[in-house]
Amino acid sequence: MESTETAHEHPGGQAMAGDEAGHEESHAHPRYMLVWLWLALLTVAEVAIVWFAFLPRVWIVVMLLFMAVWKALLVALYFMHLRFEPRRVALLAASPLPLAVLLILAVMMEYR
Amino acid sequence: MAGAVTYYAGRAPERGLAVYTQKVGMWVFLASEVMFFTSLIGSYIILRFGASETWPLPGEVLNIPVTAINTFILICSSVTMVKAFAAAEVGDKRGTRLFTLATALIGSTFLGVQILEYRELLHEGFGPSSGLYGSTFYTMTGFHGFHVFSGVCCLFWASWKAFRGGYDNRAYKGLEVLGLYWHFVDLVWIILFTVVYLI
Amino acid sequence: MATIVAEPTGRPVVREPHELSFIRKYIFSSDHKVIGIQFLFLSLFFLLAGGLLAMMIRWQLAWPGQPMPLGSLFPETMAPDGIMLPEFYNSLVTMHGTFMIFFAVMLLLVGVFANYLIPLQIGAPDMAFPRINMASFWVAVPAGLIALASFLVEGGAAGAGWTSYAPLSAMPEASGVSLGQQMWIVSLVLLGLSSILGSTNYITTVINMRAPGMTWMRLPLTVWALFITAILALLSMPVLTGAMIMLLFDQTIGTHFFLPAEGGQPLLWQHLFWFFGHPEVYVLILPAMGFTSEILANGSRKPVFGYHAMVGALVSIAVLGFMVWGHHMFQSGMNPLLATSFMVSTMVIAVPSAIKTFNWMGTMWRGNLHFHTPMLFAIGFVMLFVIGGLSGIFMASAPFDIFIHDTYFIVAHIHYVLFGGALFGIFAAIYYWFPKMFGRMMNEKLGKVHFALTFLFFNLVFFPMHTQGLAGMMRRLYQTTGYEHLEGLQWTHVLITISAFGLFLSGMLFAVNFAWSLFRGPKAPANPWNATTLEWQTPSPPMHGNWEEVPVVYHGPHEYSHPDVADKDWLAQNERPDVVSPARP
Amino acid sequence: MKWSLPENIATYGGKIDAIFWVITVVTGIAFVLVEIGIIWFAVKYRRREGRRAYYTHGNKALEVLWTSVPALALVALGIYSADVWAQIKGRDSAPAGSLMLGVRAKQFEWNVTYPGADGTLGTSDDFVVRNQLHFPVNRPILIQLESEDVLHSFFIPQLRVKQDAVPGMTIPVWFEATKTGGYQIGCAELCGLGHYRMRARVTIHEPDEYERWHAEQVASR
Repeated sequence: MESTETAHEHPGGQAMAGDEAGHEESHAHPRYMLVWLWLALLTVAEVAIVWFAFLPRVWIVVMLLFMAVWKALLVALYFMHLRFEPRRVALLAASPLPLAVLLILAVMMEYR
Repeated sequence: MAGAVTYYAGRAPERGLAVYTQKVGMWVFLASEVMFFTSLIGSYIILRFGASETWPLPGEVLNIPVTAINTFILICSSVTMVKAFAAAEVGDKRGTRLFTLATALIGSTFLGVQILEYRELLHEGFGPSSGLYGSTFYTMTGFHGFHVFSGVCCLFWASWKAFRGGYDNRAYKGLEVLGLYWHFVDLVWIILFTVVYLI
Repeated sequence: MATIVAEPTGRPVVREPHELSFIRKYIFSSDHKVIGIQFLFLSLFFLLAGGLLAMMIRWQLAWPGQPMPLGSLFPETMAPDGIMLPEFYNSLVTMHGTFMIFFAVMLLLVGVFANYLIPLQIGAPDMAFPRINMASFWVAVPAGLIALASFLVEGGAAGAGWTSYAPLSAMPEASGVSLGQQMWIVSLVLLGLSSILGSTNYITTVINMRAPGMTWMRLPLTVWALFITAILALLSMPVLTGAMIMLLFDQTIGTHFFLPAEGGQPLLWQHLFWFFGHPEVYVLILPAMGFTSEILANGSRKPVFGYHAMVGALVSIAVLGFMVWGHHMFQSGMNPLLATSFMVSTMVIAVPSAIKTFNWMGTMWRGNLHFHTPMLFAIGFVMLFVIGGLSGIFMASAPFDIFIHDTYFIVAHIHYVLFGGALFGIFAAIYYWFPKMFGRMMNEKLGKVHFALTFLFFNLVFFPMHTQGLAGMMRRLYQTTGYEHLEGLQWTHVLITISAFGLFLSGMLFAVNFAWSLFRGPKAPANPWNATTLEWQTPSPPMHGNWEEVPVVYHGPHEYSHPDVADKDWLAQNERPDVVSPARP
Repeated sequence: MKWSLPENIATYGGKIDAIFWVITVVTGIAFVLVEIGIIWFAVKYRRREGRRAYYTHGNKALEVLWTSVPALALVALGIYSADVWAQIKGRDSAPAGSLMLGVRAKQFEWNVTYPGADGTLGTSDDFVVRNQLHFPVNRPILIQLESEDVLHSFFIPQLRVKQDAVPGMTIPVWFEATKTGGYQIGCAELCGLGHYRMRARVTIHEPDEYERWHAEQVASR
């Protein structure tokens, strides 16, 4: 990802004064327009793959899932600033995902 | 441990996460939202997995180009949202006003397109009782739409606050927290669009 | 030995500048203590209501077809001539479970004590989001009212069991209940919302609002338990909400999620329900475990045995609790391979409960036991929870579960865990924290009588149900006569019912004690139990904002009989190290 | 008096009952130890003036011990149970040559489908008998369990068999009786207002007697 180089060091994780005001997590902003461009391109690519359907269906599904995760990560990491937050916030954000996967996979076993 | 007491004293409250409380709260709430959408999207995936032979192919029922444009619209609203926050953070009140209102309006556009899409589909006879496809489609997109609607309401309220100069480089947390919610809704839509419309 | 890192000074608490109006102070209050007490009255009301429904169920089971006392008060649609109809019986069973699980025990444990105790025990002036906290109460109230009102609508209240298995719950033509079932769903969706709002608050508060020095490993076990509980509720409740919405749509707008005629999957409901339901089981027991740990330490005048293991057990229950839901579905037609993996994970989750039990015994070992009423209930909790935990192993074994699934053995098990466990923990907690909440002591003598009678009648009611289950008695039967393999067992129903009336009456003793003490109890000192945690270091009841000055924490949570302290057998968490008189030179 | 499990007439019933007794002994020991321990501690360490509790935060060795012992016991029990489970309810656990019958539950009756004269289920000469399940002793029976409306649960206590009937699914249930006689099917899953009276007769015949009954039924239709 080209936009990563704009990600500056984030001071979070230390010096939490507990002060209500002030810049607790001031960081230079990533290039939002670049992220936006990527999201738009990926959306176009997704639709194109489905529209022309020149690949076997399994491949299409795999690629679509890959791109969906990619887009979701872009939003989470840059728009939701997870890249610039302390690691523990990202952990908190990701904590329900294993449960979600477990639930879906387990119930899918009913059809096996 | 026994016998030894280590003494500690400090002034600030202990903080488990080095971010402000409202943001922690929003992330915690979003964790529960993930599970809510898991139950809806998961049911869709499971039911579809069990009835894969009879499931309609992408584009057969739903209109992909219109929704692709709508997806793009929602992505744009995320960008304006994040711009609004960035403007507030540097104290650019004009930018904050502009981008907050823009986000609210673009979000409303998304909702409008979705309502038109529903009307079209219902007109074609594809309703919530049209098999499992209809059941899952309307429940998932409906509840996503409900979340967008709630977000739009908050955004209009935030715009009103921004126009009254409520956000600046010392008071931007509300905008950031609202932004987190808004991006989450966008993120869910990205997944939904792929899973429901394209696959 | 001890070093002071910095000058211990607390922060002054920001106070409301003016007096609040009555409405803002007692009705739409955002003070966590008031909200906790509001939840207390709401949930005790539902405890009483659920108990009354249980009495009616018991009457029918002991004397099927006999008119109930005061039965003539019921309308024709419920009990013509005072004789209960089967559909009314199903509603009673369903609503008894719903009231008790969702509105009594869950609200008592989480609504009352998480609200009341978390800020006080971690040294915070209030919750992280006081107004969201208020909203969480005022969403729970209509939820309760809707559930109550569903008895009055046409078709009666929901009758598909508290688990509301689809498709019975989704097909009004099969259950005979239409609006009642929908009201049940709406009520629980609202309650789920309340619970999610509350959990968000509790988790955030514990993470970010702890007083200076209140590190994770100095948190009282009650707070740990409530914190883990909140995580469980936060991640499981929304799944129920999603499932409920699908069920509601199946009934109202013609979707087919759980209706097999159009390809829907009834087992999907069970999976979603129990994905919520099993964490919910732990939501209903973990806080009681926390109370018990703390009260046992206080009564034994000893630190909790194996604090770290206790915390570890709580955390591992939280993780494993999400991986075992399928053990409720062994006989449901679930894929047998899936059942095998759920069986093994279920066996593993029994281990943390065993750890806790042994650590409770370790806490009592070589203590100096004070048998105040909370302590009695805490000991009762351990004794009965052990039975509930061990009987769980029978049904965790899928092959034996073939026989006892959906029998009275399960009914016995759930009541040993939820009444013998959770409710004993709740009684312990109410007797223990009542002085803090209302500034008055509860009557000790009456409390001890309440304990003795409850313990006796509880066992008389629920222990024989194990035997009934082993004889093969199915649950949720309107009457158990007519089955050859159950002949000669009717007298056990009579015994249970008479004991159940006794249990209800001993509950009334509690109600009398509660009401009397509220107005006439002797004034409580700030720290009547010589306890160590922070809430006892502020007046009873605490003022708005909880503290004159935010406390600074120096010690672990349960420092009783510390050898460095000579003149008393407890060391408050916020006692300044330089004022503690050392016993050793 | 009925203080324990009802009479067992199933070939695999012994395995189920054995699990019951194993668990009863294991949990019984734990139960007695814990309850006696609590009462003993309560008496022995009751409050006395001038005595001080022993200040300790725990004992690592002891805690490891009482974590690992239950863990080992429970995992062993899990593996033991998994084996029996696979024999009784595994996907293809039904013995070859089982007699196939169909049971279709609906509010509030059990409809049993028998093969007609050709002896195979699923052909046009099958016949249905309401609330009457007949089968021969000492022969594995494989039931195709279905439901018409809501969940029901097929429960014959003496045969140690219980299986939910789920609409939209056909679930195989097998068992083999070791004794003739008359028993009952009960419904173990709440299925509506008639749940309590959803019973059916079970008659287990000698093989030749079953053939006779079957022939009579075929002839009368």
